[in-house]
Amino acid sequence: MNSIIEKIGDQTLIIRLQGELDHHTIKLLRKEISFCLVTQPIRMIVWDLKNVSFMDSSGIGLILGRMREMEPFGGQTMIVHASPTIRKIFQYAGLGPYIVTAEETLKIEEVNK
Amino acid sequence: MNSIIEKIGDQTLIIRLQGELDHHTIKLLRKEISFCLVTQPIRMIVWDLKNVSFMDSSGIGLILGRMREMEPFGGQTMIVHASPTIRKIFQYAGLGPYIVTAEETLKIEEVNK
Amino acid sequence: MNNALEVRFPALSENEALARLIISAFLAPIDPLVEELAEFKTSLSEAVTNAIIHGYDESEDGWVYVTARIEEHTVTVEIRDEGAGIPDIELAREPLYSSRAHEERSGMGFTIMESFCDEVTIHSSNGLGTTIQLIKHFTPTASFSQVN
Amino acid sequence: MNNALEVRFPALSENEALARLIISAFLAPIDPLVEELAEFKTSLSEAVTNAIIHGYDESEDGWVYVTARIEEHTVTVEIRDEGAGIPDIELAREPLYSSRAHEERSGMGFTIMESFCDEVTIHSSNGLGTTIQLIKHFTPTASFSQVN
Ligand SMILES: Nc1ncnc2c1ncn2[C@@H]1O[C@H](COP(=O)(O)OP(=O)(O)O)[C@@H](O)[C@H]1O
Ligand SMILES: Nc1ncnc2c1ncn2[C@@H]1O[C@H](COP(=O)(O)OP(=O)(O)O)[C@@H](O)[C@H]1O
Repeated sequence: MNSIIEKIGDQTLIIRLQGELDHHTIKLLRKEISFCLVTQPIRMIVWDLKNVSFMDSSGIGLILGRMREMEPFGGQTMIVHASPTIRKIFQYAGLGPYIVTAEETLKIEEVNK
Repeated sequence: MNSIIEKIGDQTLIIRLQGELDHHTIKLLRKEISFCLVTQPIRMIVWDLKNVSFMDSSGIGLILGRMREMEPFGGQTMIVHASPTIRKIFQYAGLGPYIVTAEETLKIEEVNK
Repeated sequence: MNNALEVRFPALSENEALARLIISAFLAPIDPLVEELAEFKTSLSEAVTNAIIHGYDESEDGWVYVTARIEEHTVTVEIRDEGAGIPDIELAREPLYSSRAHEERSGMGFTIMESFCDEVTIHSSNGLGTTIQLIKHFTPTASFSQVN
Repeated sequence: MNNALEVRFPALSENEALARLIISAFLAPIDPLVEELAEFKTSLSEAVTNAIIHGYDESEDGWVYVTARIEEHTVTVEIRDEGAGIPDIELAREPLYSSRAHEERSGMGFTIMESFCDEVTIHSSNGLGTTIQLIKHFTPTASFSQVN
């Protein structure tokens, strides 16, 4: 798993997750992202799951944990390219509202061009 | 495993083996090839292993068995595109002389064009 | 298609991925639908992770036992540990409840297993360990029916 | 990198491929060289196939046991059956000897194991079963050393 953390402007992180996300593979990743959040005034995280082949509830913990860390600054969360199974997992955990659909993602990508 | 048995002219079979060759996957294949040998005057079999991802000693049994079936007609055997590991297996079993190297295979393919 | 498999491995978090790979290989012959396989792998991953973290606190002296059975298109998998046990099963089943919320466990493991499987049974006794049984009826696919 | 895995499955010929897949998944973390992995998988396949055919005559009531251990870059795998046993081990080891030549077994199984592994040990007793131990020292690769 070699996820890519990209910074857009001052306040936005795009995190392109890679491979299988479970309790084991998330350990290192969590530290890396938390470090960014502590050292920089991040107000928005976009989680891009396009290259995620597997995710269990450890992924929910990762995202909820970062939402909590951004809370003091009113940070926002967006989840894009979640597979059908992963979308269900987010929905069970109440993260449904943060999932951005394919059409919405397309529009955002066009704006960013 | 969906191996392809191709007939060239009256007397030659090109057998393009596919996938993993073990005791389990060879069972059906053996019947099919033996049927060709019994019903037709085959004098040459070319075993093409380009798409074989695995082979154990069951593969030796398959080839030796067909050599035996062709013996009455003085049938010939050629093995092409064997991986390094598979080449070793054939050599241990004394089938080294039937392995055709990459350069030889190229020449044969050119003649057949 | 009937088959069975019994596996055990030490409580190392690396083995969460190994368990998923083994079960995927075991289920390949029934040619499961992509989404049904993904859901079942997720359920297995939850139970195996729980055994490793909650059961054994990631001590590699502990063994995690996984047994799997295919009967036609019904798959039964049991995940067992000889670890801490679950003191209150009712509470454990509640969505968002986790005894390790401070470690960013989400408390969604059992909810996911129950949503993605047809049956989930929990047996546990304090200090002796936990057994989770997952049952899922897979949709017979075209190539599956061909073979049978 | 140390890890262990114990597996058992019924003596069905479909499970020859399953055993190879499981061992490949188990060895993935040491990032073996392609050819060393291919050679080890072949050796395992020989021993598992022998247990299924010679040990149990493909009766699915029999269980084949595979245990595997990684210690640094040394891999030890044991393949065990509780089947027929080998009456004459000396003879069995001989290249081209097979008690089932009529079924197109080539008699090269043990020769292949001995060529592809660093150590091969055979224990067998008539009517009680057979255990084959395979040991191979894998070449540490770049990405393996990184992790360690
Ligand atoms: N194998 C187990 N051994 C001991 N306790 C367990 C086990 N599995 C689950 N539990 C308990 O049940 C709780 C809920 O489990 P779960 O819904 O998977 O959430 P999570 O793993 O995110 O904490 C856990 O927090 C833990 O206290
Ligand atoms: N697990 C086993 N149980 C009983 N007999 C065995 C077992 N493994 C090997 N043998 C005996 O040893 C012989 C040689 O084995 P091998 O070299 O693998 O050749 P092959 O499997 O092609 O017959 C077999 O023919 C069989 O008689």
